[in-house]
Formats: sequence, structure tokens, C-alpha cells
Amino acid sequence: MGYHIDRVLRLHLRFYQLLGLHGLPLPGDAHPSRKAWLLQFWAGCLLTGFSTIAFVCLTSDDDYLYHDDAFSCFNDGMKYGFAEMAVLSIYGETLPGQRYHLARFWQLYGARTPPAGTLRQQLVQHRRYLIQLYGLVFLELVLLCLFVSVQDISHHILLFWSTFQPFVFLVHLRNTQFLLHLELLRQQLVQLECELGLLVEYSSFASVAASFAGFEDYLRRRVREKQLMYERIYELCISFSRAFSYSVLTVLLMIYIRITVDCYFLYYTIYMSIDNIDYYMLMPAVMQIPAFLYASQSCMQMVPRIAYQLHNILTTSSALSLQIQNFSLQILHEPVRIDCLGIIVLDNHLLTRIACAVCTYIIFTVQLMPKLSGSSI
Amino acid sequence: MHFRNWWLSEELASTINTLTNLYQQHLNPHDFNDCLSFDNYIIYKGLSIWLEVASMFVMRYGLSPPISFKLFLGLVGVMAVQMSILLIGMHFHLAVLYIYRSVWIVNRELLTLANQLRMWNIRSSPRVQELHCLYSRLLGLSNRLGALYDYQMTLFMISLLSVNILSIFYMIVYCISLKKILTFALAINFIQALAINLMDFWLSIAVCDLAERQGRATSAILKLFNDIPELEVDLDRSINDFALFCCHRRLRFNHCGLFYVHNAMGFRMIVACVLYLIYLVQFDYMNL
Amino acid sequence: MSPNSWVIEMAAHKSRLQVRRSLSPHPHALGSDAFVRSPHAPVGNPVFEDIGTILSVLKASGLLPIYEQVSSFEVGPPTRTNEFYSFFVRGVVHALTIFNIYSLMTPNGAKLFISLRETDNVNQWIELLLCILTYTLTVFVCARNTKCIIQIMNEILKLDQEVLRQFGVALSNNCNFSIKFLLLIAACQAYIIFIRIHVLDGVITPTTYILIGFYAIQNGLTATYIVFASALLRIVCIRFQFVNRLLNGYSYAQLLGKSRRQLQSHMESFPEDSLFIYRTHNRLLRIYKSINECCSLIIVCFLGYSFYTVTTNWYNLFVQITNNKGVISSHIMQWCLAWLCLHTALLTLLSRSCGATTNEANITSQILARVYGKSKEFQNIIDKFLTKSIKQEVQFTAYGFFAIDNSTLFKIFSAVTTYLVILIQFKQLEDSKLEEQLQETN
Amino acid sequence: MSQVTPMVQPLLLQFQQLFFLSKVVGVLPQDLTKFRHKNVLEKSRNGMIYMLGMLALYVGLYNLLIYSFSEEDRTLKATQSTLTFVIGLFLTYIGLIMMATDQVTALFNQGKLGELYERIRVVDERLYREQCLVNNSCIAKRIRIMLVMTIIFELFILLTTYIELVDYTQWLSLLWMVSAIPTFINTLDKIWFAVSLFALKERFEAINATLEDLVTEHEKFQTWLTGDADAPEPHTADSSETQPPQYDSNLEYLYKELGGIDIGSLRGSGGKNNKVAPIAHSLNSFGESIQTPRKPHQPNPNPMMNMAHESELSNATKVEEKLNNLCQVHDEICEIGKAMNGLWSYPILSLMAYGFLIFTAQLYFLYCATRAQSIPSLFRSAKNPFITVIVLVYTSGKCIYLIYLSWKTSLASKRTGISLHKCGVVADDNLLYEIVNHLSLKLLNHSVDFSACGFFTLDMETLYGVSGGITSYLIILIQFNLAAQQAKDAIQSFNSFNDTAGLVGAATEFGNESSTLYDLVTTTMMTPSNY
Repeated sequence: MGYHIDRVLRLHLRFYQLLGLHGLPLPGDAHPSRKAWLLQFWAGCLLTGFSTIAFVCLTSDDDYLYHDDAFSCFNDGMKYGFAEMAVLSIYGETLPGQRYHLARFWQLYGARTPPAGTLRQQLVQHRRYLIQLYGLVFLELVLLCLFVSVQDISHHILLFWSTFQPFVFLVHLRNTQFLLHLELLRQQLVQLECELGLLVEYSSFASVAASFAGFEDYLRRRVREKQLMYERIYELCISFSRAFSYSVLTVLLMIYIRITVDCYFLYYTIYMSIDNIDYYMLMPAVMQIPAFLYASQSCMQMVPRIAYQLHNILTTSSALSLQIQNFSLQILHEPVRIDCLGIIVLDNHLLTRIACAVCTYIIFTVQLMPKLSGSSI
Repeated sequence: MHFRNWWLSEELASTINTLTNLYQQHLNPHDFNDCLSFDNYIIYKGLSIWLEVASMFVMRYGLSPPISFKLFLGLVGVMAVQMSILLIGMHFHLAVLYIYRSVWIVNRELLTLANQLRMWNIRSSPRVQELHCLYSRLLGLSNRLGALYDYQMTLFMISLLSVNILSIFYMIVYCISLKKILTFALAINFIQALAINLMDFWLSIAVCDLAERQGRATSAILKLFNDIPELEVDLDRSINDFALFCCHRRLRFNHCGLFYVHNAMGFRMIVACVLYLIYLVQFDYMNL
Repeated sequence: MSPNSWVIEMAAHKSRLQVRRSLSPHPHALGSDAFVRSPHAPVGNPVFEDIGTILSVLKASGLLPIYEQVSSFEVGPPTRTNEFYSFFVRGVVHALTIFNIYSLMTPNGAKLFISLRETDNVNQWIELLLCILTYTLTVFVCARNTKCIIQIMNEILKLDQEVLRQFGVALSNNCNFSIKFLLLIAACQAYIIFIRIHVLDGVITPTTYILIGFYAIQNGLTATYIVFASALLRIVCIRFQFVNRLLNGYSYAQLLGKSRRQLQSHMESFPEDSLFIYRTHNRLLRIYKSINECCSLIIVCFLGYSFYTVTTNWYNLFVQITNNKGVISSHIMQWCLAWLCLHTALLTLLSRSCGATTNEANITSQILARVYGKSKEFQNIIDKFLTKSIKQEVQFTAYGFFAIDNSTLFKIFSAVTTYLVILIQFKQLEDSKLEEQLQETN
Repeated sequence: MSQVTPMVQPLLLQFQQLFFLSKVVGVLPQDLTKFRHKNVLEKSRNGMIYMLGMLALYVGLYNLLIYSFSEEDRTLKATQSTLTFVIGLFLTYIGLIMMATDQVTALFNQGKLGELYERIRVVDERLYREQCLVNNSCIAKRIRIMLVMTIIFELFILLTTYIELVDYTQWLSLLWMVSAIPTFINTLDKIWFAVSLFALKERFEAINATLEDLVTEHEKFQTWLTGDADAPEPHTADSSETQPPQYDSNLEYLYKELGGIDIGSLRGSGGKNNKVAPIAHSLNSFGESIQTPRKPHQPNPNPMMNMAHESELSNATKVEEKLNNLCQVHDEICEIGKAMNGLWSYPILSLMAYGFLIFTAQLYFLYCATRAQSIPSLFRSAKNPFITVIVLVYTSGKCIYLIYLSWKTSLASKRTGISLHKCGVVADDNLLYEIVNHLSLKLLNHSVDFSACGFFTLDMETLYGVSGGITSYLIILIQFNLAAQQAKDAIQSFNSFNDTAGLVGAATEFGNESSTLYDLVTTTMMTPSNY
């Protein structure tokens, strides 16, 4: 793996390796193959651990689930089930079959970019990701501490949260991992756009003041380089969506299901007047989806901007305009489009849909509640 | 909303300035006289603003008991806030209308160019290049505008819709459930307020839709260049560039990525409103 | 396109025609004209002869202008007497509408309502009002679009003229479905009137007769207008098909078997044909757009109206089937079924014709992509069109609200289910309220 | 590798067992002996008669089955809420309808099917002439796997249901075996479709692979040409080195001139992304690419020209023919895909409707069974959750596999344009650029999208709408059921309040569901033009 990444990324990738989320040896590791095998093994262990937890929770008649009425029990079960699905897909993707694409992603990325020099530069470069990651984790921890301190722990709550919280942490960290990759992708796109902008300036400048023999040819070659860059960025996007295809879907599903179910419990606790404030724990989950969607949308928004810059280049020779047409056709052929398995495009429009769906589900549950509690098995 | 407005004010100023000097540079030579829909929409917009204000007055005086001083102060405050909101909306729409008009002028230029090429067979003209860069600058402006106003406009639309739903709902509750007899003045108040709200909402959609249709017309007009025999090579090339550009960037108004604003969107919004209204009525119906 | 650019385009287009005539003196022009004149002069309008019945109906009802036929390829504006006639008819229509609304307010209008439940009455009120609104709007829009429609006809005729001159092909448009639909509409309306009058009990005042009759006429005329619109669309669709067939002659499949010589001789006529094809395509698109602009408001109203009618009729059927009294009145069943078949047929016709036309318009670029451009100029000719038709799919939109094509039926029926469920809930609400009142009385 | 033999062997060679099987159960009417000898599908009257006989037989048996099991339903009608009964009545015949649709369409298309495979064979020959080989061998494997899985599923469902839930005391219960026939035949028909679709996908991938090979070969050629192995990878190497030195003085001059402008532009764009590192990057890369004169001076500024004979991509005229042919073949494959979609459109539509309804109904009956309500006898498999799961997996697997496959195929067909552009970019040559532009314009207009009668496209985005629809209908059914139950046990206003509220919720979901359908349709309209 002949690529090099800067220190910040290295640190965080180590972190993900520790959680078994990043199944690749970092560059510069001693004997990478053994490292890879170790990582797989570790991922397998974690997977089995989580699965056993989920299985126990789903089967045992101790009240991991809320057993007072059938519907709430069903909801809790659904939460666990989807969490298990998410974990399965996550660790399934660290196994060799999917790992190829991830490796390709990092290879392409590392080959693309010279790492920024100083640590501060790196921090500035990745600040979006860092802010999101640490903000979310910090919020989660604070809420957890608040919860533990304020809430008087009953048996059910203890069991439930002690088993369910690891899933939540894992899934949210996976989500931040998506954020990391998307952020890198976005950086590439932004850089491409800026360079195109420079080319635009040159061309305009040359058209007014100083043009010289062969400037057109030089510009054309520049455009060609940009074309290659775009091609590689597209490859990045493809490999990202292949590497994380299933887990994107399942992670989003799990968070979504959790939000709906917890909203139901929120209403339920108010309705049954139980003093239980665990629905404050919902906050980070609510923050997660918009963060991810916003990142992906900011990636997808860059493409038309690039086309815009591209067409702003003043063309005087036919060769250059031919190149530019070629580039725009290429952009038409290779739209950077982030969707989970092609099922749905991940942009803010999805956000409105999700909100509307959650409202609907809440309405159902609110109306079903008295009946089901009346006629529980 | 105001905060964001203030926050981005200098960006806004720069945008407006670019728009104006764009006009001074390129568009002033052309006459705007026969751009009818532009004038109509300007008139509608101003009318709707005044009507809003008037209807607010009428509502307040129609509903409220004889005015005390505090109440009056409160009224004035509310009115001021609403006025400012409306004015922000109006700014956005005026800007959109200006963009629309310049795009319209670009289209007209293209049309005349096409006809010239067809009638007196001139085989080359530099106009297309200029129009192309003009169009691209317009697009850039429209994007900046959208980025400037997105939150305000989203809030604006949402508030309008919710006001409509709630007002109808309360009206129905008032006159059916509470078995109150509906006085004529009240009905008039309510209906005019509702109508004016709807009109304002629909204007805010129709303006964007107008601009968008104009943008689509550009690429449709570019098709007219197809059937002109033996064009100059570079003219042909620039036309192709223009066409590719049009199919990459289209003139669309997207409010913070949540939704594009055009007629279909407005239609869907209104359908959703009707649905929610019906549910509200049902809840109310069975609570009796 | 915005109307003003449209005007410019029209002017340009006319001048272009003259230019073409002056530039290219057609040796066979006279002969072709003679050939054109001779068969068609007695028959009359070659294009619109097979939708003549619809045209006559609409003309008689003042929805269409009674245009003069200048030549066999041009129609002129109506004469003054005919204009006056149309004005008069419209005035009568509006008067009748006002009279109807007035008489609906009066108690003997209330006899029209069959069911007792208030939800149903509300439904029928909304239905009646929608029908009246639709028809009035149709009349208004038609009165406004007189010139536009004549322009469309002229465009189509000019197109035929050119096709005839270039290829000697007189395009036939098989719009025979229009007559069938006319018959269907008339039959359904008559049947509905009959059932209505049969169901009504007590003494029937002439105002009631006028009410019912005018109601039926409104429905029938609106439906007829929809059929007319779809017939126009069919005509345009056939033109598109002609263009596509012309283009298809140059695609790979035809060229596979041939030798290079034949290929040369085959392809050499491509450039001017391509010019003609592009121009025709542009003009067809323009016609299509203008038809869309003319009809879209009416179509929106009609869609809303028929959607509501279909919903209420399904709802009535549902009520009739599931009411506990066990008595199912056959009249209402027949009535609902008549409505359902009428409106479903119309919706299907509209969506199918729109879908077919849109499909034909969009498939042209795909066919062109199949043309094998051997040499450089052919490639340029092809590229010119393809570049400008990327992502430029045209749609027949209902006033920009939604696109009308084959999937519209699907959407409409999903929406029908939605509102059906809502109506059923209202019914259940009322039943529960009745039960409560009964319990309270006991 | 079957195509290495000069004569391309037809695709149908792989279809042997599938054809025999489907011939026996009467899915396809084509002639058996002709197929065995010449590997062609030809229409035959005997096959048609046989197939009609089979169809009639199935219909008769199925009706007999329904009749023999219907006395339980009479009791059901007495006891049960009308809703369940109506649903059962409505869904009883849908399997039969589906089977009939398949067989009748197969009858009508028996001629066209042969032509289809003939066209595919022609395409194979043309591909072979372009030296891109298609490997048919894995298709036979696929067919076997699918057959085995189908039979396993069917037998499992059938036997478990029979043993568990049917009282096999009286001989009439043997008729239960008939209930498996429609799904089995339908699955066979769909296997034909799926495998042919897969074959098309392979053709597309073969085209892409040839284009990619061109690219890689050319890249190797370039690296060999530029000759320095220490360059990390070819692109940056040649881009930085093919830049002739005589520009550099002017460039530095230009760069100095533009420095102010650049800084200004950066500040100006600071509002958008205020001084992020990428801009610094761009400056760096630009700067270092500016200061290239220290690099060894290349004898030839543009390596493409003189070493043309090495790589295939580097002389345009030779490669133009190949690219043209590939594009034509691509178009032909797209046409075949459309034709195939046309042949199978009604069966697919019926399959989708069937899957949707059965999925919902099965879940609903499962709910009823858990609430100890009696359910229609034909859906007795819903009494056992495990069998239900198997049934659901089987039914949804069919639908989803078809959708997934068609999605993959359209992706592969879009992929071609991408690899074409790679070719164009790697060998930058004006002539080639013109060709590539022309062809990619054509490729943009080759659309292969599979739709079910134009109602909805077979796309992954359909899954979103369908799943939303299933959940909403399910919830509505359950709520109606609850309402009916509570209407049965004596009611007071509180319950009616609740169930009406539930119905309101149901209606909400309905509205959203229709709106999701709305969005679905709009998105499917937008998908060709998403950007």
C-alpha cells in the first residue's frame, strides 16, 4: 500500500481499527498481512459478542424488553433486531470481500493528495469532521452522565441501557466514519473546483492582457489533468458507496427505527405518567442523520459547481473547447451520486420524508396505544 | 431570520451590486417594455403586500374589543414584525423577478439571432459567446440569492401554510362545533384574509416557477439553431457549449436543499395542507 | 416558452417559410399543389375531417370558433355572425349556470340529493359545484384561446403542406376513437338522466328538468372537450411518428446488409433530410407546447373533477354494499357504474394519448443516436441535435402541477384510495355518533 | 471460455435443463426436438395444444382445491369479520391469474422469444469479431442454482404446510399439492427472464472490460514510454513532464502577474469556504507544477505522436472503427433489453402485484392467527410463523432479485460511457476526442430501463415506495381489524373514539404513502437526469 496519510487521519483510523470498524492495516505498519488478519479476528470477536448480547436480550424473559404490554415489547424487540442487523452488516463489511473497495478508496486518496504539512493545517483541513465527531461523542457522553445521575435506575432501565448503549455507540461511530470518508471526498471536490476557478482566471486574464503562443495548449493540458482528477474522484465515490453499501442502509434504518420507537416511548411515558427521562438519550441520534445527509449533500452539490466553473473557461481554440466538451460529457456520464444501494438518494429531501414518516408512525402508535394496552396478551 | 438577514447583509449588498452593474453593462441597451409578465408580477407583489397589511388591520379591528392602549401597542409590534417578514419575502421575489427579466432578454436575443441567421444568411456572430457568459453570470447570481435567502424563505412559506391551515380549522370549529352563528363581517374578514394569504403564497411560488420556465425555454430556443444549414464552426461550437452548460446548470431555486420551488412543489404542498386540514377536522369531529 | 418570445418565433417562422419558398424554387411545387387541391377541395379540411363531428359539436356549443377555411391548408378567423353566435351561446351558458346555482339554493334543488347522510350531501354539493366550475372555466378558457387554437390548426396544416411537398405523403390521422367516445359520453349521460328522473319522486317541476339536463350537458361538453384535446394530441403524435420513421431509415439496422456503395447512395440524402427533420421536430414541439398551454387549465380542472367523482362513486358503491339494511338500490348501483365507466374511460384516453405523444417526442434523440455517422459532417449534424437534447425531455404537464402520462392513472387511483378511506372514516364517525345519541335517548 | 471456438456457440446451449423442465410443466410451447438439435426456439402447434391442456388442467385442479377446502371458509364467513373474508376471497385467485398471465403471454410470444435469442447470438458474433469474449459457462451454473433453490423452497413450504396444518386423513387433502403449482410455474418463467437479463448484463460488462483493457494497455505503454519508474503513477508523471519547458518563462511571468488576482480570488471566495486548506493545496500543486524546469528535459513534448504504433489507442483511425462497432453493439443490446422487457412486461406486472398483495396478506393473516382468529384455508401457512417467514423470503426474493438484476444491468450499460471517456482521456488526441464526444453523446441516449407496463420502472427506488406501501396497508388492515373486533365486543364511545383516531392515523399514512408514490414517480422521472 504505497500511500501516506497525515497524522490526524492516522489517529482516527487507529481509533476505528480499535473498534474493528476499519479493517485495513495502516500504511507503515509492520507486516500488514498479519495485521489485517488480526483486525479481522478482532472484528469477528466483536461481532459474536454483540450478536450474543442481542440474542440474549431478545430471548430471555428477564425484562430486557419492556414487558408491560405487547406493543411496547414489540417495539423494543424491533430496536434490538435492527441494531443487530446494523452490527452484522458493519462487521460483515470489514471482512475481506468488501475490504477491497475500502483499500482502493484509501489508495486513491493517498495517491491523490500530498498530506498537509503542519498539524495545525491538518486540523484546519479536517475541522468539519473533527467538530462533528467530537461534538456528537461529547454530547452523547454528557447526556449519559446526566441520565445516570438524575434517573433513579430501575431494573429494567439498568438492563436495557447497559445492553443497548453499546449498539448505539457503535452505530454512531460508524456513522462518523461515513462522515470522515464523505468529508475527504468533499475536500477533493472543493479542491478540484478551486483549481478550475484558477484556470478560469488565467483564461480570462490571458484573453484580456497576456496571451502567448501555446497558452491554449497549456490550458488544454491543464483541463485534461482536471479531467483525470475528476475521474479519480468518481472512482473514490464509487468505492465508497461499494465499501459501505449495506451498512449505510442499515445504520440509517437503525437510527430511524430507534428515533421512532423512542418517540413512541416518550409519549407512552407521558401517557402512563411514568417518571423516566431516558428519551433525552435520543438527542444524539436525532443529530446523527442530518449530519450524514448534510455531508453527502454537500458532496453532491459540488458537481454542478464544477461544471459551472468548467464552462466559464473562455475558449478560443477548437482543441480547448473540444476538451471542455469532453469534460462536461464526462461529468454527465459520471455524476457523483451518493445513494444507499440505489434505493434512495441521500440528500436533504430525504430529511423531510423521514420527518414526515416519523410523524405518521407516532400518530399510529399514539392511537394504537390504549387499544393494545387494553388487549395485551 | 432577521439575524441571518443581518448576518449576510454585506454579501447581499455585493450580490445586488453585481446584479445592478450587470444591468448597466449588458442589459440597458435593450428595452424592457414588452416584458409583460414581469410588470404584472411586480404589480401583483406590491398589491399583495398592501393587501396583507390592510387585511391585518381589518382582522385586528374586526376581532378585537375596543382598543386599549396596551393592546394597540401589542398590535403595532406584531404588525411591525409581520411587515418586516413580508418585506424580506418581497426583496427575494423582486430579485428573482429581475433575474427572470434578464434571462428573458437573453432568450429574446437568442431568438432574434436565430431568425437573423435564418433569414439573411449570416454565418457567424460573436453574440452567442457574450450571451453565454451573461447567462452563466445570471446563474451564479441566482445561486447566491438562493443561498442568501433560503432559511428566510423556508420559514416564510411554512408560516404562510400553517397560518392558512389553522385559520380554516379554527373557522370551522368556530362556526360548526361551537354552533356559533357566523356574522357576515366576520366571514368577510376571514375570507379576505385567507384569500390574501393564499395569493401571497402562490405568488411566491409562481415567481420562481416563472423564472424556471424561462430557463427551460433557453435550452428549447437553442434547439432552433439545429436546422440552420452550414453554420460557422466556432459559432456552432459555442452554441454546443451553451447547450451543454444549460443541461448542466438549470435555473432552479432550491431552499436549503429541502425542496425545489416550482408549481409541482406548490401543488404538493397544498395537497398536504388539505390532508392535514381533514385530519384536524376529524379529530375535532370525534372530540365532540 | 414565454408568450412574447412565442410571438417573435411565429413571425420568424412565417418569414422563414417565405424564405424557403423563394430560396428553393420547387419544380414540382405547382404539380403538388394541384395534386393537393384536387382531392381535398370538395371534402374540405383534410386534417380535421375525421374529428369533424367533435368539431361540429364544440362549434355548436360555442367552445370552438367557427372558423372559415381559406385554403385547403389554412383556416381563417371566424366571420362576425359566427363570432356573435359563439358569444351568444356563451352568454346563455353563463346565464344558465347562474340560474342553476340559484335554483340549487332553493329547496326543490335539494330533492336531487338521494342519500340522507350529511357527508354524502356534502359530497354531492362539492361534486355539483366542481362540475359547474369546470364547465364555466372551460367556456372562459376557450373564449380566451380562440386565436391560439386557430394558430395551432394553421401550424398543423402548414406542416402537412410541407410534408406533402417534400415527400408527397399525405399524413392520415386515425382519430376514429373520437366518435366512439362521443357516443359513449352521450349514452352515459342519457342513461344517468333517465335514472335520475326515475329515482326522483313527487312532482317534478320544469326547473328540476332544466337542472338535470343542464348538468348532463355540462358534463358531456367538458368530456367532449377532453376528447378533442386528446384527438389533437393524437394528431401531433402521428406527426412525430412520421418524423421518427423518416429518421429510422438511416439507423444501423437498415444499413447492416448493404454494401459501401449502397451505403453512400443511401446516406447522401441525409443532410437535407436531417435539416427538414430538425425543423419539423422543433415546430412539432412548439405545437405540442401551445396545445399544452391552451388545454392545461381545463385539464387540471377536469382531472380534479373526475377524481372527485370517481371517489364519491366508489364510496357510494361501498356504502350500498356494506349497509346493514341489506337493501341495495339497483338505481344507485347503475348510476355509479355509469359514472365510473365514463370517467375511467376518459382518464385512460387522456393519459394514454399524452403518454404516447410524449414518448414519441422524446424517442427521437434515441433514434438519432442510432444513426451511423461515418464521416465528419454527419457526426457534426448528429451531435448538433444530440447535444441540445440532453436532459431536455418534454412533458405534458397539467399547468406545471404534475406530468400527465401513463403513470398518471396509477397516481390518481392511489389518491382515490386515500380519500376513500377518509370518507369511510367520516361515515363511521357518523354511525358512532348516531349510536351515542341512541344510547343517550334510551 | 466457450467463445474461443471460432463459431460462437448460442446462448441457448446453456438453457437445456431449464427448457426441458419448463417444457414438461408447460411454461413454454416451443418445439422440443428442434431445440435439442439446433438449439433454436421455434413455435410448434403441438406444444401449444399441450400447454393449453396443462393450463386447463391446472385451472380445473385449482378450482377443485378451492372447492374442497371451502367448507371451512363457510364457517369462517359465519364467525369472522367480513374484512378477512373479503381479503381471502379476493386473494384466492390471484396466484391462478398470475400463472395464467405467464402462460398466455408465453403462448403469444413463442415466436418472438426465438428471435430474441437469435439476436443475442448475432450480438455475440459481433462481439467476438471485436475480440471481446463473453463467458456463457456460468449461466448454466446459475440456472441450476436457481432451479434447486426454487424446488427446495417450494417443497419445503408445501410439505411443512401439509404435515403441520392440513389434516391428511381424508384423501381430498392430497389436493393441497396443487396449491404449489402456480408459484412454481411463475418462478420458472421468471428464471427465464432473469437468466436472459443476466446474459445481457454480461454482454455489457464484456464491452466495458474491453474498453478498460484498452486503457490499461495504453497506460502501461505510457509508463514504459516516459520511462522513469520512480514516478509514483503515470498520470501525474506524464502530465507534469509532457509540459514543454519553453512555456515556463511565460508561465512564471503569468503566475507573477496573476498572483494578485489569485489572492484576491481567494479572499473573494473566502465567504464561501473561508481559506480551507484545499486552496492551499491547489496553490501548492500548481506552484510545483509550475517549477518543473528542473525536471529532465523531454526530447518530445507530446509522446503520443511518434510512438503511435505501440498502443492501440494511440492511432485514432484504427481505434475509431472498434469504438464505433462497440457502440453499435451496445445499442443493439439495449434494443434487445427493451424487447425482452416488452415480452415480459405483463408477467412482471402481475408478479409485482402478486408479491405486494401476498406479502401484505400473509403478514395480516399472521397477525390474525396470533390473535386466534380464523383465517381463510388457503392461507393456512400463516398459522405457523416459521413457514410464513419462509414464504415471505421466497416471494420477496423473486421480486427483489428481478429488480436488483435490472438495476445492475442498467448500471452496467451506463458504465460503458465512463470507460469510453477513460479511453478518451488517457490518450489525449484531438481526433480521438472528437470520436469520443460523438460516441458518448450517442451512449447518453442509449437508454435501457426496465419498466412494468410503464407504471413504474424496475429500479431500486421502487423498493422504497413498495415497502412504504406494504407497511401502510398492513397498519390500515390491522386497524380495521381492531375496529371490527371492538365493534364486536360491546362498545362505548371511548373505543369508537380510539378506532376512529386509528383510522385517522391510517389515513395519514395513506396520504403519505400516496405522496411517497408521488415522490417515487417523480424521482423515477428524475433518475435519468439527476445532477
